[in-house]
Amino acid sequence: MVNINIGNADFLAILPMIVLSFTGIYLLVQGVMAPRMKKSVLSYLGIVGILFSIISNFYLLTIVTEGGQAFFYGMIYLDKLTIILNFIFLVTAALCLLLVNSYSTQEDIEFIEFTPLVIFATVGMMLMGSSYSLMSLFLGLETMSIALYALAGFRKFNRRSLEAALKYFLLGAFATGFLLYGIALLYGAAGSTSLEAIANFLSQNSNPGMMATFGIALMIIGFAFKVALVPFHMWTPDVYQGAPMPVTAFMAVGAKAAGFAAILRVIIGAAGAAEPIWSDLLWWLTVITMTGGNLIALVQSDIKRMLAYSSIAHAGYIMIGIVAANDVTVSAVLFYLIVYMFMNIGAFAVAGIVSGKNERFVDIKHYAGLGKAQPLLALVMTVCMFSLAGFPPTGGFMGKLYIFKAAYQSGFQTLVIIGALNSLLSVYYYIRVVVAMYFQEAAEEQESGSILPEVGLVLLIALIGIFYMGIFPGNTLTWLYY
Amino acid sequence: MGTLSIPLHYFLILAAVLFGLGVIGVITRRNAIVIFMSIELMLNAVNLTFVAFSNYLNNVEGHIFVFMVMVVAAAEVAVGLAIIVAIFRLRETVHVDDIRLLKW
Amino acid sequence: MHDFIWIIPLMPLLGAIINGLFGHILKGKAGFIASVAVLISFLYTVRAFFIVMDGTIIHNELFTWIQAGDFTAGAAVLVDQLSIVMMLVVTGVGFLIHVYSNGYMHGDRTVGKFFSYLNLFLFSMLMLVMGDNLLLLYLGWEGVGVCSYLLIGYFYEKESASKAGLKAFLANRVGDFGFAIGIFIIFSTIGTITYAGIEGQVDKLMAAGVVTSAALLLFMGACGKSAQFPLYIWLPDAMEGPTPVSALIHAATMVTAGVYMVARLSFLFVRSDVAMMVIVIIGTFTALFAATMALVNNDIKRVLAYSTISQLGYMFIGVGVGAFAAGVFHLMTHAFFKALLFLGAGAVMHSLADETDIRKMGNLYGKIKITALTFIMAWLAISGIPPFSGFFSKDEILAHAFLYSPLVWVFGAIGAFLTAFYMSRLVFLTFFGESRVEPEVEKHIHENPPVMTIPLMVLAVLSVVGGLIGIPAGLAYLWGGENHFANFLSPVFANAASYSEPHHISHALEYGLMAASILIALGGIYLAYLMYIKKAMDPDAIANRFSGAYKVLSNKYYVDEGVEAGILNPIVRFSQWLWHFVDTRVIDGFVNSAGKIVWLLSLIARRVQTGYVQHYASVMVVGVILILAYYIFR
Amino acid sequence: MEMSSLLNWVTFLPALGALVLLAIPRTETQLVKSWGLLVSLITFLASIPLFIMFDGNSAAMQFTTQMDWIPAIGASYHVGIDGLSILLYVLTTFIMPLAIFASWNSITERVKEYMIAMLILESAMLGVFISLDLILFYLFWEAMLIPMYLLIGVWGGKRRIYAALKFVVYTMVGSVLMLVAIVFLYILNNTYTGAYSFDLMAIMNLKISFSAQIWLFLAFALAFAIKVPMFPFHTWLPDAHVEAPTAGSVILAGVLLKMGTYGLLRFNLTLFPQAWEYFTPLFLWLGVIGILYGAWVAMVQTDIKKLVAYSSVSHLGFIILGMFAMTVTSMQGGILQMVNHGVSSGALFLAVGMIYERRHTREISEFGGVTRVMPVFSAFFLIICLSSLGLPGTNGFVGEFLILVGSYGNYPVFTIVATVGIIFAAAYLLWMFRRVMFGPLTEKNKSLTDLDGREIAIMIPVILMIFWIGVYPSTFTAKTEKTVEALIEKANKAKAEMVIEGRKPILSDFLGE
Repeated sequence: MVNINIGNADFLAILPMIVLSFTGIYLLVQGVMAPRMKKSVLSYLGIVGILFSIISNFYLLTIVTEGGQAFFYGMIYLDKLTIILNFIFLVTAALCLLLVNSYSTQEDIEFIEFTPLVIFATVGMMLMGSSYSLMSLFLGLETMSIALYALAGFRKFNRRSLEAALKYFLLGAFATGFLLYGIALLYGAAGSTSLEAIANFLSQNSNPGMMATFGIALMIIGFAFKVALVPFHMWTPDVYQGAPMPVTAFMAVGAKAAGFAAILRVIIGAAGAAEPIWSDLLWWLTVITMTGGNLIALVQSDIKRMLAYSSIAHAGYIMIGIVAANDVTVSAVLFYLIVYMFMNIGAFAVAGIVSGKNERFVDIKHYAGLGKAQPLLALVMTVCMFSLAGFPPTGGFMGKLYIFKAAYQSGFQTLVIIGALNSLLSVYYYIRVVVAMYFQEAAEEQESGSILPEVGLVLLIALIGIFYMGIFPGNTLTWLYY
Repeated sequence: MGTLSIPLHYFLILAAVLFGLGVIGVITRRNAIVIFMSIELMLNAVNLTFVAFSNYLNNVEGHIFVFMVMVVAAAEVAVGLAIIVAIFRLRETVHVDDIRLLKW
Repeated sequence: MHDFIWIIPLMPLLGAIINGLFGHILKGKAGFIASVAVLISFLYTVRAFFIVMDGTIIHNELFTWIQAGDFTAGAAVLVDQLSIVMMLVVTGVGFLIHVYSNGYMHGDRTVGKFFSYLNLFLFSMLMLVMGDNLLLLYLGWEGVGVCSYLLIGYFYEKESASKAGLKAFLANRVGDFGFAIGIFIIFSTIGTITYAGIEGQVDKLMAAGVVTSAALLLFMGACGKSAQFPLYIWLPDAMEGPTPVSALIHAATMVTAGVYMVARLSFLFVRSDVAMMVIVIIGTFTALFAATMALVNNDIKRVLAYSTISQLGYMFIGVGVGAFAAGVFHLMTHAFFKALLFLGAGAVMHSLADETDIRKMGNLYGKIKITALTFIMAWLAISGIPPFSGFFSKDEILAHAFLYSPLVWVFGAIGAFLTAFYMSRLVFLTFFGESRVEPEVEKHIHENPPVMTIPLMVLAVLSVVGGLIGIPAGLAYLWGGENHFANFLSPVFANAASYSEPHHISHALEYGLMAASILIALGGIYLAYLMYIKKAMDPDAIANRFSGAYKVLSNKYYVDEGVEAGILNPIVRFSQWLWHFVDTRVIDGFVNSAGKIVWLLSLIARRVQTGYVQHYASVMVVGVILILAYYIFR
Repeated sequence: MEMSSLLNWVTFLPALGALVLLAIPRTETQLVKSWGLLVSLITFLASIPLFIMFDGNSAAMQFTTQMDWIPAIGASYHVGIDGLSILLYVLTTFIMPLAIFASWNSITERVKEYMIAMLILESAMLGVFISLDLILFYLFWEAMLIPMYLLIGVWGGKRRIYAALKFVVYTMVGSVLMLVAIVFLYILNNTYTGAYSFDLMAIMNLKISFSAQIWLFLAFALAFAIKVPMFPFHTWLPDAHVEAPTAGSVILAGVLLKMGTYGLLRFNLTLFPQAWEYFTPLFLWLGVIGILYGAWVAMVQTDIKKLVAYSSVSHLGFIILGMFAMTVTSMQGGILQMVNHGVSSGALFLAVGMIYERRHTREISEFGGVTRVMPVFSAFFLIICLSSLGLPGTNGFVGEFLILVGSYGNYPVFTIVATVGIIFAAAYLLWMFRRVMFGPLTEKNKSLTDLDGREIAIMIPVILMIFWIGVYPSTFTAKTEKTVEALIEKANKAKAEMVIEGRKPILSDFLGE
């Protein structure tokens, strides 16, 4: 009998996930068992669970070894990258949950299962972030995706939400098929699904044969879908527009960050040695994504679709960091992801409030005169827009600067120039929102939602995050270096 | 149990063909449920590949992976059909071409 | 030492500032303050004159004005014989004109502003003549240009006056363009722009072969300022300004700045025969050209304006042939009698309710006796009748011109004849013959107040006596047998004289030329007498016979219209084209179209998002196929 | 107070003032306006000791402070002032109070945001002139963009949004490429010296290959050429000026345009001397074309502000000529002309603003005979026009003459063509002056009132500055003398190397060298 020794060190490694899963299950049960309970309490409990998970994540920080260590026989890998990724996912989930209550009061429908689904999706993301084998990666990916399919269609009696869910589901499953086929081929070539084995296999034989190449290519396609690189981005605008606002925010930030976590783990981590195979491909995907995302965003009038295309464009900017693939890549990508989180959460929070009952006011012209009507909201939105556009004092600029610096170092000057020109192009549609808010008068009187304290907290965190990363990027950067 | 008499690439080619059929099914068919069935077909093609490799490599990881895939596929079916049922209840159609509110 | 010298230019400046700031409060007294300021600077000029008389040249530097890299220009004053003569003329005549203006501008609404500009003009003119380097000359140059712009356009309510002012400034600016390039050439070749410095290294200029171009460009500046052909077009229109302005600026001082510059840089001009020849040619041509136009003009001030251009032509002939002293001498005498003529004309206009058309005057001799008498003296002086000053100065120039080339003397003589004729025509039509004045104007023709007539009388004396100090050697057996004026200026032109061989005039030739010029003058007067007094020849008949020539002359050779059509309109049209086509259509077009292209692209790209799940899936599959194909064929 | 800390104080005082403004309630417009004026006045007064204590005969950076800002990437807060920036620094503090005081009555709605934007703009502009770290420079450069954009966009005229957007996009195009160049320099510096640093002083003594210099020079030059604006990139200026409020135009003409020329000197000349030499003929051509083009197009304008805007294109063409002629005299003239243009054009816009406040139109045809009803204004406006067309005795002449006399030595042909420009300068200014101020008084202008105390208080310092520089310019030229000499001597050394490498400047055969 082979004795499998999984000691408590292994469980310690995945402590945050465990805590979160228990919270999720508890909430599910609580929701069903005591229907009389006020629905908003559920999300507060969820947030408490997340806080506990963050505390355990801090604890992990103390015990993490320098180079990182594999647990569960090479299924889970715990290193600083995992912990940082956990932070990103947990903070995103917490911020989205904060938004839920104001959204649910606005739409006056109960959200019992919402919080558990969000929490399970976060568990999936954390699993992806800490995966050391393709199997755990696949499991994490699917847990997240399925939870998100359900979340996307959460407003059962709204045609748009259901259509979004259907499209997301069909295309998601379709893309997972490709990913799986890639994993299978790679497994065939490398002989094992553990990333370490794959890394050794690829580093040994420089020309790994057609099967491995196809494997890597198909996996890239699967990730490209998840991270919404052009031409696999088609689902993003429709799903973001259809899904409820907090879900869109969660998808835009959480799912994308998880996608990049997977890319960091697999492409940079495992397939680092096979760079000549995927470098050119990713180079082209990045260019098309940035240009396509920015180009279409120019003509968007719906704020959610515009933010969808803007997230596609930003995926392109992050990919510049990935394409650079040198020692600075990981910290540059992480820095950008953090700033990306603050920017988008802030933007979506404001969009949520302005959109009013069942998301009527989502056109940019509905933002006219916001500067006068709600100066605070307008200020946050302006800061987010300037940060998304990449103006200096904001984090967005610093994020782009590091990404450009990383790309420069490994000789991708043309990519940086295209990136710079794209961010110039993006200035137009970001500034258009600012123009609407400050320079144009409100067409007709539209009652915009009142700002609940939680949403105020989210706005504040977003604001502080953007400026802190903008003016003192040094400390976050040193913290990221490992 | 001796080595497999059928060479590996036979399986791979079969799996590739199945996968291709699944993809064509997704693109051509109009009914949501049929699309979903062709996606399942693609997943099974992948399972076949896994089993083939696992046997060829003589290690068990492939088989385990197949189990994982099946579990996930089941979960997916549950959620997917729930969505399709919800749409049908609201729109009395699962014809994908009618579900076209979100565009441009 | 001699720090007092700075008082001369600063007093008018002080006067200008006081009148400028408090003009509207001072009202009447502004004229008094201005005149006192000029008087003080005149007295100090006289004091400086005595110092310079006994040979010491005053040079005093207040501070370094501009210093950058190796270019330095000090705010320094050099008062030698040449500048003291000019200063005497400027402050002397300037003072008389200030006194005259008190009367003439009596009752004007913004008299403070007028006297402030007048004083500012005197300050600029004094800086021009007293400066010790080209940059101060340029300062004075543009300063007087601005003051003439302001004073010509003084009656700004009149469209024509403000247009004339602008025309004057732009014509001057064209001249200044040449002047500036001249300074650049000199500076870049020898590194200094002070007169002494240039004189010292003038052979370095010769070596660099730039003397001619520098001289010609500087002369271009002189043409602009002294209204020589082709830049004379602004002077006739400058008559729009008040008459004292015309007298001071467009007769006595500013227009002579060009002659002063050529005289001051005599050592430079002399070294380029080409430049000297050009000066003579332009001087002669302008003298004749302007005289012809003066023949037919009926506006009293415009006739005098053309006569000024013509006399300036003579001065340039003088300096052109190398007789710098003669040129400056004619400049001085011209200042006296031309100022007198203008002031006289002003007095006539003043008493005839600003009537300028001589065809509506006549027989005024009896009514305004003092003005008439002084006017007649000036007329005799300008026509070159001995012993009046005009004879001596013009004859001196013609004598030297004869030596230079007899042809120049011939043209000069014709010019002198025409001058005598049109001046006599002017005098006869204005003061003699039957009165053509409208009855109600005639009723209250009155003699002008003493404040206007006294300056006339003083100028009349000067016009008569002025010539004596420059009597040519031949006649000067009474006063020690040599030309006092020429001797006085000789040290300034020593360098020029030493370079070009001094040509001596035999006494016999001198007397012959003198006799000839007297005859010409008398002939001119007699011809005018026949036409306008005795009516032996009817001027209108002649005009009809030569109607073509008459029309051309009366329209001033259509030069103004030519310039308008030939130069100004094409530039304006070209700029219009530049603005509308290049700026808006090309550059902005390019920018906006770039924006539109991007917009169109994104509209197309947007269409890809059809909303059908099938399309999304198929796009993905196309992506997959492309990638796999890429890997297969890589 | 030690000088370098004073420099920091003066730079960030306006920004602090803006923060304090946040506390003042929006309704207290009078308090807001006077606070803004007070802050800008204090900043100006505090900048005067900087000017006085600045040691004219040393070319080194003075009052420098160097602190770590982002150690991770080697960006440091490194500021200092030398001959190039001292004059422009004090010019900025001099113009701001005038601009704020000029917009006393014309700005009525959102006064608080207006004042905050103005004060932040001042801090950003001051920062640009003193920053010696590439990233810090870029930060201030972009930070200056936002308030200016708001000034034009919110308080501007009818087509303000188009003009503001055009202004931002034009500048962004340039500055984005500059960012790329900065990062490239950063990498280059790292490869040579191993240290990660954006410090200008470190990058200055870097040996950059000729081909790299070419591209970097072009990237920087594009950003600055748009700002100057040089000939082909100037079309944003007239729109921005016409639509901007009076104070916006004053600052835009007074200071923002100088950042282009200052940048060319601070970065293009010091960092890439060989590329500078290589591109000199091209820039001389563009400069001279700018002079004539600006003058001619200005002549036919019907809108006074557009006329003055195009005149700025012409004036800055002179400055470009002065800079690229590479003699101490012409460079000194160029720098002084930057200050002169700041004063003269700033004053022109103030004057135009005053008559615009009264008649709410800028069409020249609408005016006529205004001197009759506004004599005091007419006097001031005349002096400003004369200073702008370079009348000796005023500031314009000193700068222009030095440029021309300095550049004649090296490039006679260009100088002669440029000197033609002074004729047209007189033409378009005095032609406009005649049509507006002289001529018969039209009916509509009868009711115009002359300048009040406030407006006269604005005009007097400007007139004093015009005559001070005109009569005694050495107070200013003495400050820049040594820096310019050091700059040119360093450039000539680089030129010598270039000759050895046998490289001829672009278009040099057109030059008839």
